[in-house]
Amino acid sequence: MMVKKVNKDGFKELFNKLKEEYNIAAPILMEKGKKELIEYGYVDTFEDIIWDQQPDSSPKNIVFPQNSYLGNDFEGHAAYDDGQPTIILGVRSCDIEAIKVLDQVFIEDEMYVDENYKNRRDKTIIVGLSCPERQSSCFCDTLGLDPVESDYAPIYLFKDDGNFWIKVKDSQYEDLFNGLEEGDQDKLNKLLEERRAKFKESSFELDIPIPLPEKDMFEADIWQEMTEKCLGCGVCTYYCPTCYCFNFFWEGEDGESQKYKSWDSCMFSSYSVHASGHNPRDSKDKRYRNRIMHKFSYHPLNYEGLACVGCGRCIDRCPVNLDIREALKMTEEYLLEKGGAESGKD
Amino acid sequence: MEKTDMLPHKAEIIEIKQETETNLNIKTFRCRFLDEDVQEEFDFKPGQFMMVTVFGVGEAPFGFASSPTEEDYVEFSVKEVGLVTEALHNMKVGDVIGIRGPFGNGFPVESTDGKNIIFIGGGIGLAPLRSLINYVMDEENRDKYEKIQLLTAFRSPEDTLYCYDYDWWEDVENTRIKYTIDEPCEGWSKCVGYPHTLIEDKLEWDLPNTRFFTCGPPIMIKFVTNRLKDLGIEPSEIVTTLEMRMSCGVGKCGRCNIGHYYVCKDGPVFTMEQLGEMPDEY
Amino acid sequence: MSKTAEFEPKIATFLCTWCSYAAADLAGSSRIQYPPNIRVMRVPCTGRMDPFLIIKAFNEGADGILVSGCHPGDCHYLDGNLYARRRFVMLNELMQYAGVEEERLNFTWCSASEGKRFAQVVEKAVNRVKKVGPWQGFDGQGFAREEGELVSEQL
Amino acid sequence: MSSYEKVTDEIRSIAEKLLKEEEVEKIIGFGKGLFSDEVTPIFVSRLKDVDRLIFSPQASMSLAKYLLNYKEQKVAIVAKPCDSRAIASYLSEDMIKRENVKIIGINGCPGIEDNSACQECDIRNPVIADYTVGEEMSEEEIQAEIEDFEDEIEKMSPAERMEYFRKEFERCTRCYACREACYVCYCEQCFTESNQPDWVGESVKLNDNFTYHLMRSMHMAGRCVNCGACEMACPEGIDVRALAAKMVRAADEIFDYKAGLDPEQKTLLSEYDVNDREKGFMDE
Repeated sequence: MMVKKVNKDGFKELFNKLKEEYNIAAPILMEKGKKELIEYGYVDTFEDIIWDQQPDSSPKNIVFPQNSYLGNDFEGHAAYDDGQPTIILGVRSCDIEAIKVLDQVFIEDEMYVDENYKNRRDKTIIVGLSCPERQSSCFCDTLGLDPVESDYAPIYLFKDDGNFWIKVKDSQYEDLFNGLEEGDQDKLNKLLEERRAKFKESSFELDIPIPLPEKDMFEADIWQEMTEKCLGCGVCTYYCPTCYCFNFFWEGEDGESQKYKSWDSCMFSSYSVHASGHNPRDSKDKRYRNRIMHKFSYHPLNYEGLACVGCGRCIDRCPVNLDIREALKMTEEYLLEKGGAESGKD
Repeated sequence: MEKTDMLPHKAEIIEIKQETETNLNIKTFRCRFLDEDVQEEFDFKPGQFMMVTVFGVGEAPFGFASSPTEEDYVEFSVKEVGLVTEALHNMKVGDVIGIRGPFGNGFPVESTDGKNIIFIGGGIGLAPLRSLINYVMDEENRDKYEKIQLLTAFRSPEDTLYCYDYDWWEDVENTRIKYTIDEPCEGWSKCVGYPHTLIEDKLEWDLPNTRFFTCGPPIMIKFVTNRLKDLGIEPSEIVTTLEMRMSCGVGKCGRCNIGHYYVCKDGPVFTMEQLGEMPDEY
Repeated sequence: MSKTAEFEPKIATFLCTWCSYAAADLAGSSRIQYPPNIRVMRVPCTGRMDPFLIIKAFNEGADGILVSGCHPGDCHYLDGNLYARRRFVMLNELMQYAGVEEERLNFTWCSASEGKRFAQVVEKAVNRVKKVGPWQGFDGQGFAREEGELVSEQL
Repeated sequence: MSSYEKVTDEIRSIAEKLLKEEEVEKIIGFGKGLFSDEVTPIFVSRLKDVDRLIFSPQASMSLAKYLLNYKEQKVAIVAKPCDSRAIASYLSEDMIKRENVKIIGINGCPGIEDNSACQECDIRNPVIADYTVGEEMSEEEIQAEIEDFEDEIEKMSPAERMEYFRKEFERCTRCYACREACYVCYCEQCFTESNQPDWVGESVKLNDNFTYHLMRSMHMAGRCVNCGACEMACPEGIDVRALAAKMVRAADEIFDYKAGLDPEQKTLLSEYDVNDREKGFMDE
C-alpha cells in the first residue's frame, strides 16, 4: 500500500509520462450529433479529461468491445491484438464493480476461461476515482457499493479541488509512481470518511432478498404492468456496464471467413428464438423479467454478488426512461404482499 | 482438451447418409478431424453436443448421434430448417467443417448401470438418444444393463431414421424394439399411434428399477413425461434432453437459460425432477 | 491504358420476364451489339422488385443498377409496373439523398419488340455509370478488384 | 399555439371524465416517473393518478404504437397531431379498432423540445379526434411557423451528403431504439432478423449500419408522419430522421401525398395513378 499526493501539474506530468508506454482512456466530452455526452475514449491531452461528472456510458466498450475479432478459419488460432497496454483513468466504484462482474464470468469461472476477453483484460489497468457526488439516477450505495472507494481497482485516485491523492494498492504498479511526493495516509482516510458522510442520503431504499426467489418471481403478475411503457429495444442492455451477453457472426466466404463476437441483447426477439420459430421469451415483459432476474437472482446463484451496480445508465439512456428502481420497488411490494419473502435458494 | 478461444477444430465429412427426403430433409453426417491427435484425444459422453461451424455461414448445436465407442469418427443428424442446416445439406463428402466441443452434461450413464432402460424417441429426437442406444447395445457395455426397450415414433414410414441400425438393435439379446407412426398407412405392419398412448400395451413399463430416456418434439416430451408420471414412474427416473437456442455452448452468452440454469452447461440433459423445480420457461 | 479507360462497370440488371427480358433476347438474336457490362437477373415483373434487392446489389459490389420492365399499361399482370413505378421513384429519391450518384440508378421501360431500344438503353446506362467511376460501397472501403474486374463472383 | 399548461389541464379533465364514466379502462398519456422527473409515457387506470398526466416539451414519444398492445381493450390516448396521423394510418391498415380508442387530440401543438421534426411540421391540428384540447391553429399561423425552414442536407453535393451520413451512422450501435419507437415498425419479424436472405450484416461496421438505416427508411415511403420519435429515442443522437423526412418531402412534392390524413386513405405505395410522374427515370 503506497499513497502519493500530487497537485494538478504534477498529475499532468505523470499523465504525459504514462502516455508513452500506455494507451490512456478516460472520460472525455464526445460530440454526438446534437447531443454532447461524456464517454470513455482514448485521450492525448490531459485537459480533455472530465473528472467531476459521472460519464454517460461505462468503460465496458474498452474491455469488452461491441465487435471483437476472434480469428479466421485458415490459421485456426485466436487473433490477439498485441497493441500497447491500456490504462483506464477515472473509473468510479460502479464501473469498477461492473468490470468485476465481467471478470467473474469470463475469467474466474474454473470451467471455462474466455481467452479473447482475458487477453484484453490482462493488458488493462483500472485506475479508480472516488465519486465526488451522486448523479440524478444512480443508487449504487443502495445495492451495497461504496461510492467513495472500491477495493477491486489496483490504483485509486481521490481528487479534491487542487490535489490528486494516488492510493496504489497493488505493489506491482508502485514503480510507476516513484519519485512523487509521499502522501499522508491518515489524512487521506480522513478525507475519504468526510466524503462518505457528505454523500447525501439516497432517496431510494430497497429491501429485497438476494437472490430473488426464482419460481415466485417467475409466476409474478407484475411484469406486464412494469414494462407497459417499454419499447422493447436494446438500449438498456447495450449501455449497461454489467450486460455481457454476446453472439457470433461470420464474414467473408469459405477459405478466408472470419469469426467475430458481438454484443447481443436479451431484449431482442432473435436472442432466444428457436429454428422452429418457438421462442421461450416472446414478449418484452418476459424478456425484461429475464433481465431483472439475471441481475438479481441468476447471477448471484451462479456466481456471487449482484450483476447490477446501480449506475443508472439504463434509466438515463432509455428512450422512455424505464426506471429499474421502480421495477425493484414493485418487486419488493409483490414479495412483501406475497407474505414473508424467504431469501436464499428457492 | 478445452479449446478456449471459441474457434473450431477442422473436420472432414467422410460419409453422408440421406435419412429421409419426402416430408423432412434429414441427413446424417460422419466426420473425422483433420488433425490426427485431435481425433485421438476427442472423447465425449452420450447426450453431449457439439457446435458445428459451416465456415463463412454460421454455427449451430448438434447432439452426437454416434456412440463414443465408435472411436474413429463422430456423427450428427441434421434436419434442414435454416441457414446453417441448409448449408450443411448442400455439402458433399470431403468438404471441411468446424467442430467445437463436446459441451453439456450428457446422459447419466454411470448411474444407469444395472437398470432396465426404456428409450422413447420421436423424429429427429432419436438422434441424441441413438448415441446412448448404440453405447448400451455395444457388446462391451451390454451386460451392464438389464432389459433394454426402445419405442421410436415417426410421422410416416418415409420419415423413419437409422433404419440401417434396426436389425442390429433387434439382434442384441434381451431387447424389445417397437416402431410407431402417427396414422395408419398401408404397407406398415408395426404399431400405429402417438408414443404416449402405446406405453402401457407395447412396453413392459412396470419393471422395477427402470430408467426412461425420452427425446423428441416438445409436444411429445410433454405428453410422454406426463403419461409416465401418471403411471407412477419416479420423476428422477425420467430423463430428457432439451433444445434451446445456443451460441457459445459454455454458459456465457446468456441465451439458453431456464431460470438460473444454462441448458448448454447445466444441461441439455435434465431429469423431470430437476425440470419440476425450474420455472417452465422452455 | 489509363485507369479510367480500364474501368468496366458491373451493372446489376433486373429485367421483367415478359417484356425487357424478351427485348434482350431479341437484341441478341438480331445480333445488335451492346456493352457486356450488364449482369441480367430475370424477375417475373418489376412489381416483384423489392427495393432491398437493389440496395443489396450495391452491397455486393455492383457499380450501378438497371431495372427495366413493360411500359405502363401493358404489364402482363396488369398493374405490376404501375406499383413498381412509385416504388422506384421513392427509392431513387432516397438513394440520391443518401449520396448515391443518380447515374448509378437507371429505371426504364422496354417492351418485347424493342430490341434496338434495349441496346441503346444499356449503352446509355453503361456510359452513365462509367462517368461516375467505380462504386466504393456505402462505407467508402471499396471492393476487392483485380485490374478493374470485380473479384466476388456473386454477381 | 396552445400552452403546455392549458393543454395539461384540459387533458386531465377529459381523462377524469372518461375514467369516471368508465368509457375507457386506461389512459395512455405522458407523465413523470416515481423517481425521475423526466416526462415519459404513462398508463393511468385509476382516478387518483389522473393528476400525473402532463403535456410538456419532453413528451417526445409517439404513443400510437402502444395501442397495438390494447387492441381488445377500451383505451384513451393523448395524441399530438403527428400521433393522430399515426392512429389514422393504423385505422386505414385495420391494425386497431376505431370503437376501442378514444382520441384526445392536441390542437395547435406547441412542439417538442429540440425535436428537429417540429421545425418543419405542417399539420399542427389532429386529423382525427374524439376530444380536442388547446386552440386550433389556422393555416396561416402554421405556414408562418415553417416558412423559413429549409433542409441543410438537400443543399449539399451527393459526396458531401454521403460523407454526412457516414459520419452519423458510424456511431450507430444497432440498439434498434429508432425502430421500436417508430409507429410504422410493427413487423413480427424485422428484415434485420432474417438470415435467409441475409439483408443486413450483424456487425456494427459502417456498411451494415448504413444499409440498415437505408432499408428501414425505404419503409417510411408514404407512411412516415415525421414525428421525430426515432431521433428522440436514439441514445447516440444520430440524425436518424433525415432519410425518413426526405421520404415525407418527396411523397409530398412528387405525388402530393401526406401520410395518415384520414382512416380511409390508402398508403402511397399500395395504390397507383396511371399518369404518375416518373421522376428520376432514365428517359424522363
